[in-house]
Amino acid sequence: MKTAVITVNVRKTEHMKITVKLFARASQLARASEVEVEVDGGASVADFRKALEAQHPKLKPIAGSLFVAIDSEYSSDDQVILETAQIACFPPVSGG
Amino acid sequence: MKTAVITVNVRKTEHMKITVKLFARASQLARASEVEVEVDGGASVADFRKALEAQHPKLKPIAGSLFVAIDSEYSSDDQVILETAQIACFPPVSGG
Amino acid sequence: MQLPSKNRLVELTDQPIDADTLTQFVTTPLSGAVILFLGTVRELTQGKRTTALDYDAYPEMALAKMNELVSETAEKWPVQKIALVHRTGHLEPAEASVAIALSCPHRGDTFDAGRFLIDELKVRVPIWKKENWSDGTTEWVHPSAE
Amino acid sequence: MQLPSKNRLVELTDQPIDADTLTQFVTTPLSGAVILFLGTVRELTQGKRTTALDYDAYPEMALAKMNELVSETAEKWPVQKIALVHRTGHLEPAEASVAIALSCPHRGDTFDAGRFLIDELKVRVPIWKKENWSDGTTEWVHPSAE
Repeated sequence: MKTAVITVNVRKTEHMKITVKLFARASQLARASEVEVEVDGGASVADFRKALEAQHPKLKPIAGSLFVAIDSEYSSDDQVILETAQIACFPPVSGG
Repeated sequence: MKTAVITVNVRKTEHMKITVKLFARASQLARASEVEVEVDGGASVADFRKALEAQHPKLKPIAGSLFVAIDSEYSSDDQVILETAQIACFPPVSGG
Repeated sequence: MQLPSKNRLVELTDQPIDADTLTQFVTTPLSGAVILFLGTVRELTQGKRTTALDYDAYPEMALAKMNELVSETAEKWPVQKIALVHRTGHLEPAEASVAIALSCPHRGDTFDAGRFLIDELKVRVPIWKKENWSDGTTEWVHPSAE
Repeated sequence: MQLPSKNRLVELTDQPIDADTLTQFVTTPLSGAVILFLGTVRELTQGKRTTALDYDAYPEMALAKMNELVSETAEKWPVQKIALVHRTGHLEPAEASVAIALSCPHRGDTFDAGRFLIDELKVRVPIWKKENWSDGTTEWVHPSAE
Protein backbone atom coordinates (compact mmCIF):
# COMPACT_ATOMS: atom_id res chain seq x y z
CA MET A 1 0.00 0.00 0.00
CA LYS A 2 2.77 2.43 0.95
CA THR A 3 4.47 1.93 -2.41
CA ALA A 4 1.32 2.90 -4.26
CA VAL A 5 0.99 6.09 -2.24
CA ILE A 6 4.56 7.15 -2.96
CA THR A 7 4.02 6.57 -6.67
CA VAL A 8 1.08 8.96 -6.64
CA ASN A 9 3.08 11.60 -4.78
CA VAL A 10 5.96 11.49 -7.25
CA ARG A 11 3.86 11.89 -10.37
CA LYS A 12 3.15 15.55 -9.60
CA THR A 13 1.74 16.26 -13.03
CA GLU A 14 -1.29 14.08 -12.32
CA HIS A 15 -4.25 16.14 -11.19
CA MET A 16 -6.53 15.18 -8.34
CA LYS A 17 -10.11 16.30 -8.09
CA ILE A 18 -10.95 16.67 -4.38
CA THR A 19 -14.45 16.96 -2.97
CA VAL A 20 -14.35 19.42 -0.08
CA LYS A 21 -17.05 19.66 2.59
CA LEU A 22 -17.89 23.21 3.69
CA PHE A 23 -19.57 24.32 6.90
CA ALA A 24 -21.13 27.40 8.48
CA ARG A 25 -20.06 30.68 6.84
CA ALA A 26 -17.88 28.83 4.33
CA SER A 27 -20.89 26.91 3.09
CA GLN A 28 -23.01 30.07 3.15
CA LEU A 29 -20.51 32.06 1.04
CA ALA A 30 -19.97 29.27 -1.48
CA ARG A 31 -23.71 28.56 -1.56
CA ALA A 32 -22.89 24.84 -1.37
CA SER A 33 -22.18 22.23 1.23
CA GLU A 34 -19.49 20.71 -0.99
CA VAL A 35 -17.20 22.04 -3.70
CA GLU A 36 -14.61 20.40 -5.95
CA VAL A 37 -11.02 21.54 -5.99
CA GLU A 38 -8.36 20.43 -8.48
CA VAL A 39 -4.80 20.10 -7.22
CA ASP A 40 -1.63 18.46 -8.48
CA GLY A 41 -0.79 15.00 -7.18
CA GLY A 42 1.32 15.34 -4.04
CA ALA A 43 -0.12 18.75 -3.23
CA SER A 44 0.34 20.02 0.32
CA VAL A 45 -2.36 21.67 2.40
CA ALA A 46 -0.75 25.03 1.53
CA ASP A 47 -1.06 24.19 -2.20
CA PHE A 48 -4.66 23.14 -1.61
CA ARG A 49 -5.48 26.46 0.12
CA LYS A 50 -4.20 28.41 -2.91
CA ALA A 51 -6.18 26.21 -5.31
CA LEU A 52 -9.34 26.52 -3.21
CA GLU A 53 -9.15 30.31 -3.15
CA ALA A 54 -8.40 30.53 -6.88
CA GLN A 55 -11.12 28.13 -7.93
CA HIS A 56 -13.74 29.37 -5.45
CA PRO A 57 -13.24 33.12 -5.14
CA LYS A 58 -16.47 33.43 -3.16
CA LEU A 59 -14.53 32.04 -0.20
CA LYS A 60 -11.93 34.82 -0.33
CA PRO A 61 -13.43 36.89 2.52
CA ILE A 62 -12.68 34.10 4.99
CA ALA A 63 -9.93 32.17 3.19
CA GLY A 64 -7.29 33.30 5.69
CA SER A 65 -9.20 31.97 8.69
CA LEU A 66 -10.36 28.64 7.23
CA PHE A 67 -9.32 25.42 8.88
CA VAL A 68 -8.56 22.45 6.66
CA ALA A 69 -9.44 19.11 8.20
CA ILE A 70 -8.18 15.84 6.77
CA ASP A 71 -9.99 12.68 7.81
CA SER A 72 -11.48 14.45 10.87
CA GLU A 73 -8.11 15.83 12.03
CA TYR A 74 -6.85 19.41 11.93
CA SER A 75 -4.06 19.60 9.34
CA SER A 76 -0.78 21.51 9.10
CA ASP A 77 0.17 23.44 5.96
CA ASP A 78 2.99 21.08 4.95
CA GLN A 79 0.87 17.95 5.16
CA VAL A 80 0.42 16.11 1.84
CA ILE A 81 -3.12 15.47 0.64
CA LEU A 82 -3.98 11.99 -0.54
CA GLU A 83 -6.71 11.43 -3.09
CA THR A 84 -8.53 9.11 -0.70
CA ALA A 85 -8.68 11.64 2.14
CA GLN A 86 -11.88 13.29 3.30
CA ILE A 87 -11.26 17.05 3.25
CA ALA A 88 -13.36 19.68 5.01
CA CYS A 89 -12.97 23.45 5.27
CA PHE A 90 -14.56 25.61 7.94
CA PRO A 91 -14.15 28.87 9.87
CA PRO A 92 -13.27 28.97 13.60
CA VAL A 93 -15.72 26.88 15.58
CA SER A 94 -18.39 28.41 17.81
CA GLY A 95 -20.21 25.49 19.38
CA GLY A 96 -21.02 24.99 23.02
CA MET B 1 -32.74 48.86 75.83
CA LYS B 2 -29.00 49.66 75.79
CA THR B 3 -29.17 50.99 79.34
CA ALA B 4 -30.70 47.74 80.53
CA VAL B 5 -27.90 45.73 78.92
CA ILE B 6 -25.17 47.80 80.50
CA THR B 7 -26.79 47.36 83.90
CA VAL B 8 -26.61 43.59 83.49
CA ASN B 9 -22.96 43.75 82.42
CA VAL B 10 -21.94 45.87 85.36
CA ARG B 11 -23.52 43.66 87.99
CA LYS B 12 -20.86 40.99 87.53
CA THR B 13 -21.74 39.20 90.68
CA GLU B 14 -25.11 38.15 89.27
CA HIS B 15 -24.99 34.69 87.83
CA MET B 16 -26.56 33.69 84.55
CA LYS B 17 -27.67 30.18 83.73
CA ILE B 18 -27.20 29.66 80.03
CA THR B 19 -28.73 26.84 78.03
CA VAL B 20 -26.19 25.70 75.44
CA LYS B 21 -27.07 23.66 72.35
CA LEU B 22 -24.55 20.97 71.45
CA PHE B 23 -24.06 19.26 68.11
CA ALA B 24 -22.23 16.32 66.56
CA ARG B 25 -19.32 15.03 68.65
CA ALA B 26 -19.96 17.66 71.34
CA SER B 27 -23.46 16.31 71.82
CA GLN B 28 -22.16 12.74 71.67
CA LEU B 29 -19.51 13.34 74.37
CA ALA B 30 -21.90 15.22 76.69
CA ARG B 31 -24.62 12.66 76.02
CA ALA B 32 -27.07 15.54 75.65
CA SER B 33 -28.25 17.93 72.98
CA GLU B 34 -28.31 20.78 75.51
CA VAL B 35 -26.41 21.54 78.72
CA GLU B 36 -26.63 24.37 81.23
CA VAL B 37 -23.64 26.55 82.04
CA GLU B 38 -23.43 29.09 84.85
CA VAL B 39 -21.40 32.22 84.25
CA ASP B 40 -21.10 35.63 85.89
CA GLY B 41 -23.14 38.46 84.46
CA GLY B 42 -21.06 40.23 81.81
CA ALA B 43 -19.03 37.10 81.06
CA SER B 44 -17.11 37.04 77.79
CA VAL B 45 -16.98 34.10 75.41
CA ALA B 46 -13.55 33.27 76.87
CA ASP B 47 -15.08 33.18 80.37
CA PHE B 48 -17.89 31.03 79.05
CA ARG B 49 -15.42 28.54 77.53
CA LYS B 50 -13.68 28.10 80.89
CA ALA B 51 -17.01 27.62 82.66
CA LEU B 52 -18.21 25.11 80.06
CA GLU B 53 -15.08 22.99 80.40
CA ALA B 54 -15.16 23.14 84.21
CA GLN B 55 -18.86 22.33 84.51
CA HIS B 56 -18.92 19.72 81.73
CA PRO B 57 -15.60 17.88 81.85
CA LYS B 58 -16.86 15.31 79.35
CA LEU B 59 -16.30 17.98 76.68
CA LYS B 60 -12.59 18.36 77.53
CA PRO B 61 -11.29 16.17 74.66
CA ILE B 62 -12.63 18.69 72.12
CA ALA B 63 -12.88 21.85 74.22
CA GLY B 64 -10.02 23.52 72.36
CA SER B 65 -11.64 23.07 68.96
CA LEU B 66 -15.22 24.00 69.87
CA PHE B 67 -16.87 26.92 68.14
CA VAL B 68 -19.19 29.11 70.19
CA ALA B 69 -22.07 30.56 68.19
CA ILE B 70 -24.19 33.40 69.55
CA ASP B 71 -27.56 33.96 67.89
CA SER B 72 -26.46 31.99 64.77
CA GLU B 73 -23.20 33.94 64.37
CA TYR B 74 -19.65 32.78 65.04
CA SER B 75 -18.35 34.64 68.11
CA SER B 76 -14.99 36.05 69.11
CA ASP B 77 -13.46 35.36 72.53
CA ASP B 78 -13.87 38.93 73.83
CA GLN B 79 -17.57 39.13 72.94
CA VAL B 80 -19.88 39.59 75.94
CA ILE B 81 -22.66 37.04 76.42
CA LEU B 82 -26.15 38.35 77.11
CA GLU B 83 -28.64 36.30 79.05
CA THR B 84 -31.11 36.48 76.16
CA ALA B 85 -28.66 35.11 73.58
CA GLN B 86 -28.99 31.66 72.02
CA ILE B 87 -25.68 29.89 72.53
CA ALA B 88 -24.48 26.80 70.67
CA CYS B 89 -21.21 24.89 70.83
CA PHE B 90 -19.94 22.56 68.14
CA PRO B 91 -16.76 21.11 66.60
CA PRO B 92 -15.48 22.09 63.14
CA VAL B 93 -18.22 21.59 60.55
CA SER B 94 -18.14 18.74 58.01
CA GLY B 95 -21.23 19.20 55.87
CA GLY B 96 -21.42 19.18 52.09
CA MET C 1 -26.11 42.94 43.27
CA GLN C 2 -29.06 42.17 45.52
CA LEU C 3 -30.70 38.97 44.26
CA PRO C 4 -34.52 39.13 44.24
CA SER C 5 -35.97 36.49 46.53
CA LYS C 6 -37.82 34.84 43.62
CA ASN C 7 -34.40 34.09 42.07
CA ARG C 8 -33.05 32.22 45.09
CA LEU C 9 -33.96 28.96 46.76
CA VAL C 10 -32.29 27.95 50.03
CA GLU C 11 -33.40 24.85 51.85
CA LEU C 12 -32.52 22.34 54.52
CA THR C 13 -34.45 19.12 54.03
CA ASP C 14 -34.61 15.56 55.32
CA GLN C 15 -36.01 14.37 51.97
CA PRO C 16 -34.00 13.25 48.88
CA ILE C 17 -32.83 16.22 46.84
CA ASP C 18 -34.51 16.59 43.45
CA ALA C 19 -31.54 17.95 41.52
CA ASP C 20 -33.42 18.28 38.23
CA THR C 21 -35.95 20.67 39.76
CA LEU C 22 -33.05 22.87 40.90
CA THR C 23 -31.43 22.82 37.45
CA GLN C 24 -34.73 23.85 35.90
CA PHE C 25 -35.29 26.52 38.55
CA VAL C 26 -32.05 28.32 37.65
CA THR C 27 -32.33 28.00 33.86
CA THR C 28 -33.41 31.31 32.33
CA PRO C 29 -33.18 33.02 28.92
CA LEU C 30 -30.92 35.64 30.56
CA SER C 31 -28.19 33.09 31.21
CA GLY C 32 -25.80 31.34 28.87
CA ALA C 33 -24.53 28.83 31.40
CA VAL C 34 -25.93 26.66 34.17
CA ILE C 35 -24.01 24.62 36.68
CA LEU C 36 -25.26 21.94 39.02
CA PHE C 37 -22.97 20.58 41.71
CA LEU C 38 -23.87 17.58 43.82
CA GLY C 39 -21.96 16.34 46.83
CA THR C 40 -22.70 12.62 46.98
CA VAL C 41 -22.01 9.92 49.54
CA ARG C 42 -18.80 8.15 48.56
CA GLU C 43 -18.52 4.52 49.51
CA LEU C 44 -14.75 4.37 49.89
CA THR C 45 -12.54 6.73 51.90
CA GLN C 46 -8.87 5.80 52.23
CA GLY C 47 -9.69 2.15 51.79
CA LYS C 48 -12.49 2.09 54.38
CA ARG C 49 -16.05 1.33 53.34
CA THR C 50 -18.93 3.64 54.26
CA THR C 51 -22.35 2.05 54.49
CA ALA C 52 -24.12 5.34 55.20
CA LEU C 53 -23.66 8.90 56.43
CA ASP C 54 -25.82 10.65 59.01
CA TYR C 55 -26.02 14.43 58.63
CA ASP C 56 -26.86 16.60 61.60
CA ALA C 57 -27.43 20.35 61.41
CA TYR C 58 -28.00 23.35 63.64
CA PRO C 59 -30.99 24.33 61.54
CA GLU C 60 -31.48 28.05 62.32
CA MET C 61 -27.81 28.86 61.94
CA ALA C 62 -27.29 26.55 58.96
CA LEU C 63 -30.09 28.29 57.07
CA ALA C 64 -28.81 31.73 58.09
CA LYS C 65 -25.29 30.87 56.88
CA MET C 66 -26.58 29.28 53.65
CA ASN C 67 -28.53 32.46 52.90
CA GLU C 68 -25.51 34.60 53.75
CA LEU C 69 -23.35 32.53 51.35
CA VAL C 70 -25.90 32.79 48.56
CA SER C 71 -26.00 36.58 48.99
CA GLU C 72 -22.20 36.81 48.97
CA THR C 73 -22.01 34.67 45.84
CA ALA C 74 -24.53 36.90 44.08
CA GLU C 75 -22.48 39.96 45.08
CA LYS C 76 -19.25 38.55 43.67
CA TRP C 77 -20.57 37.09 40.40
CA PRO C 78 -23.41 38.02 38.03
CA VAL C 79 -25.63 35.18 39.19
CA GLN C 80 -29.09 35.18 37.64
CA LYS C 81 -30.66 32.45 39.74
CA ILE C 82 -29.30 30.25 42.46
CA ALA C 83 -30.39 27.27 44.52
CA LEU C 84 -28.66 25.77 47.54
CA VAL C 85 -30.13 22.72 49.25
CA HIS C 86 -28.58 20.58 51.98
CA ARG C 87 -30.03 17.33 53.15
CA THR C 88 -29.97 16.01 56.72
CA GLY C 89 -30.54 12.56 58.17
CA HIS C 90 -29.49 9.13 56.95
CA LEU C 91 -27.95 8.90 53.44
CA GLU C 92 -26.83 5.85 51.51
CA PRO C 93 -23.88 5.78 49.06
CA ALA C 94 -24.49 7.76 45.83
CA GLU C 95 -27.21 9.89 47.43
CA ALA C 96 -26.76 13.67 47.26
CA SER C 97 -26.12 15.47 50.54
CA VAL C 98 -25.82 18.93 49.00
CA ALA C 99 -26.88 20.51 45.73
CA ILE C 100 -25.89 23.83 44.25
CA ALA C 101 -27.44 25.09 41.03
CA LEU C 102 -26.81 28.50 39.54
CA SER C 103 -26.84 30.38 36.27
CA CYS C 104 -24.78 33.27 34.89
CA PRO C 105 -24.53 34.98 31.51
CA HIS C 106 -21.09 33.41 30.90
CA ARG C 107 -19.67 30.01 31.77
CA GLY C 108 -16.52 31.02 33.64
CA ASP C 109 -18.56 32.70 36.35
CA THR C 110 -20.71 29.61 36.92
CA PHE C 111 -17.63 27.51 37.69
CA ASP C 112 -16.07 30.16 39.95
CA ALA C 113 -19.32 30.92 41.80
CA GLY C 114 -20.18 27.24 42.26
CA ARG C 115 -16.78 26.44 43.64
CA PHE C 116 -16.79 29.39 46.03
CA LEU C 117 -20.19 28.36 47.34
CA ILE C 118 -19.33 24.72 48.05
CA ASP C 119 -15.88 25.58 49.49
CA GLU C 120 -17.35 28.15 51.87
CA LEU C 121 -20.29 25.96 52.80
CA LYS C 122 -17.87 23.30 53.97
CA VAL C 123 -16.17 25.62 56.45
CA ARG C 124 -18.97 27.92 57.49
CA VAL C 125 -22.33 26.13 57.58
CA PRO C 126 -22.98 24.20 60.82
CA ILE C 127 -23.71 20.75 59.45
CA TRP C 128 -21.83 17.60 60.41
CA LYS C 129 -21.60 14.11 59.06
CA LYS C 130 -21.20 10.88 60.94
CA GLU C 131 -19.58 7.95 59.16
CA ASN C 132 -21.22 4.55 59.46
CA TRP C 133 -18.33 2.25 58.65
CA SER C 134 -18.86 -1.24 57.28
CA ASP C 135 -17.40 -2.75 60.49
CA GLY C 136 -20.39 -1.38 62.40
CA THR C 137 -18.59 1.52 64.09
CA THR C 138 -19.65 5.15 63.71
CA GLU C 139 -17.56 8.30 63.83
CA TRP C 140 -18.34 12.02 63.65
CA VAL C 141 -16.25 13.70 60.99
CA HIS C 142 -14.56 16.89 62.19
CA PRO C 143 -11.88 18.35 59.91
CA SER C 144 -9.24 18.88 62.64
CA ALA C 145 -9.58 15.23 63.65
CA GLU C 146 -9.19 13.85 60.12
CA MET D 1 -6.47 6.15 32.96
CA GLN D 2 -8.41 4.52 30.16
CA LEU D 3 -12.13 5.05 30.84
CA PRO D 4 -14.21 1.90 30.19
CA SER D 5 -16.76 2.55 27.46
CA LYS D 6 -19.65 1.81 29.82
CA ASN D 7 -18.54 4.82 31.89
CA ARG D 8 -18.69 7.31 29.00
CA LEU D 9 -21.52 8.68 26.92
CA VAL D 10 -20.74 10.92 23.91
CA GLU D 11 -23.53 12.06 21.64
CA LEU D 12 -24.53 14.53 18.96
CA THR D 13 -28.29 14.89 18.79
CA ASP D 14 -30.98 17.03 17.18
CA GLN D 15 -33.33 16.33 20.10
CA PRO D 16 -33.62 18.30 23.38
CA ILE D 17 -30.94 17.25 25.87
CA ASP D 18 -32.24 15.39 28.91
CA ALA D 19 -29.78 16.75 31.47
CA ASP D 20 -31.20 14.77 34.37
CA THR D 21 -30.50 11.47 32.63
CA LEU D 22 -26.88 12.54 32.25
CA THR D 23 -26.60 13.55 35.91
CA GLN D 24 -27.97 10.18 36.93
CA PHE D 25 -25.71 8.37 34.47
CA VAL D 26 -22.55 9.77 36.11
CA THR D 27 -23.66 9.40 39.74
CA THR D 28 -21.93 6.41 41.35
CA PRO D 29 -21.06 5.25 44.89
CA LEU D 30 -17.38 5.61 43.91
CA SER D 31 -17.70 9.38 43.55
CA GLY D 32 -18.13 12.10 46.12
CA ALA D 33 -18.92 14.86 43.64
CA VAL D 34 -20.94 15.30 40.48
CA ILE D 35 -20.98 18.29 38.19
CA LEU D 36 -23.43 19.11 35.42
CA PHE D 37 -22.68 22.00 33.09
CA LEU D 38 -25.22 23.28 30.57
CA GLY D 39 -24.54 25.81 27.86
CA THR D 40 -27.90 27.47 27.24
CA VAL D 41 -29.19 29.89 24.60
CA ARG D 42 -28.89 33.42 26.01
CA GLU D 43 -31.44 35.91 24.77
CA LEU D 44 -29.30 39.03 25.07
CA THR D 45 -25.77 39.53 23.70
CA GLN D 46 -24.30 43.01 23.98
CA GLY D 47 -27.76 44.55 23.91
CA LYS D 48 -28.98 42.58 20.87
CA ARG D 49 -31.85 40.13 21.17
CA THR D 50 -31.53 36.54 19.95
CA THR D 51 -34.74 34.79 18.96
CA ALA D 52 -33.02 31.47 18.25
CA LEU D 53 -29.71 29.81 17.47
CA ASP D 54 -29.10 27.26 14.72
CA TYR D 55 -26.29 24.82 15.40
CA ASP D 56 -24.51 23.11 12.54
CA ALA D 57 -21.90 20.39 12.96
CA TYR D 58 -19.43 18.32 10.95
CA PRO D 59 -20.78 15.17 12.55
CA GLU D 60 -17.98 12.62 12.04
CA MET D 61 -15.27 15.02 13.14
CA ALA D 62 -17.34 16.55 15.95
CA LEU D 63 -17.92 13.10 17.45
CA ALA D 64 -14.26 12.15 16.99
CA LYS D 65 -13.12 15.34 18.75
CA MET D 66 -15.71 15.00 21.51
CA ASN D 67 -14.46 11.47 22.19
CA GLU D 68 -10.87 12.66 22.11
CA LEU D 69 -11.68 15.38 24.66
CA VAL D 70 -13.46 12.95 26.95
CA SER D 71 -10.42 10.65 26.85
CA GLU D 72 -8.05 13.52 27.58
CA THR D 73 -10.20 14.67 30.49
CA ALA D 74 -10.20 11.16 31.96
CA GLU D 75 -6.42 11.04 31.64
CA LYS D 76 -5.92 14.33 33.47
CA TRP D 77 -8.45 13.86 36.29
CA PRO D 78 -9.76 10.81 38.20
CA VAL D 79 -13.09 10.88 36.40
CA GLN D 80 -15.39 7.98 37.30
CA LYS D 81 -18.10 8.56 34.70
CA ILE D 82 -18.55 11.22 32.08
CA ALA D 83 -21.19 12.34 29.59
CA LEU D 84 -20.81 14.89 26.81
CA VAL D 85 -23.78 15.70 24.58
CA HIS D 86 -24.09 18.48 22.00
CA ARG D 87 -27.30 19.39 20.29
CA THR D 88 -27.66 20.56 16.69
CA GLY D 89 -30.48 22.30 14.84
CA HIS D 90 -32.82 25.10 15.91
CA LEU D 91 -32.72 26.14 19.61
CA GLU D 92 -34.85 28.69 21.43
CA PRO D 93 -33.65 30.84 24.37
CA ALA D 94 -33.00 28.89 27.60
CA GLU D 95 -32.62 25.57 25.73
CA ALA D 96 -29.38 23.65 26.33
CA SER D 97 -26.97 23.36 23.40
CA VAL D 98 -24.34 21.40 25.27
CA ALA D 99 -24.29 19.30 28.43
CA ILE D 100 -21.34 17.95 30.36
CA ALA D 101 -21.83 15.68 33.34
CA LEU D 102 -19.02 13.99 35.21
CA SER D 103 -18.15 12.53 38.59
CA CYS D 104 -14.91 12.31 40.58
CA PRO D 105 -14.01 11.16 44.09
CA HIS D 106 -13.38 14.79 45.17
CA ARG D 107 -15.10 18.06 44.27
CA GLY D 108 -12.13 20.13 43.11
CA ASP D 109 -11.49 17.73 40.23
CA THR D 110 -15.08 17.93 39.00
CA PHE D 111 -14.83 21.72 38.61
CA ASP D 112 -11.42 21.56 36.93
CA ALA D 113 -12.35 18.70 34.60
CA GLY D 114 -15.69 20.27 33.64
CA ARG D 115 -14.09 23.58 32.84
CA PHE D 116 -11.33 22.00 30.78
CA LEU D 117 -13.87 20.05 28.77
CA ILE D 118 -16.14 22.98 27.91
CA ASP D 119 -13.21 25.33 27.21
CA GLU D 120 -11.58 22.84 24.84
CA LEU D 121 -14.86 21.90 23.19
CA LYS D 122 -15.35 25.52 22.24
CA VAL D 123 -12.07 25.71 20.32
CA ARG D 124 -11.69 22.19 19.02
CA VAL D 125 -15.03 20.60 18.16
CA PRO D 126 -16.36 21.53 14.69
CA ILE D 127 -19.77 22.91 15.59
CA TRP D 128 -21.01 26.38 14.70
CA LYS D 129 -23.89 28.55 15.76
CA LYS D 130 -25.89 30.98 13.68
CA GLU D 131 -27.59 33.88 15.45
CA ASN D 132 -31.18 34.65 14.56
CA TRP D 133 -31.48 38.27 15.66
CA SER D 134 -34.80 39.82 16.58
CA ASP D 135 -34.56 42.16 13.55
CA GLY D 136 -34.87 39.13 11.25
CA THR D 137 -31.22 38.96 10.20
CA THR D 138 -29.03 35.90 10.71
CA GLU D 139 -25.31 35.69 11.26
CA TRP D 140 -22.83 32.82 11.64
CA VAL D 141 -20.76 33.23 14.78
CA HIS D 142 -17.04 32.76 14.22
CA PRO D 143 -14.73 33.79 17.07
CA SER D 144 -12.25 35.77 14.93
CA ALA D 145 -15.14 37.82 13.53
CA GLU D 146 -16.66 38.62 16.94
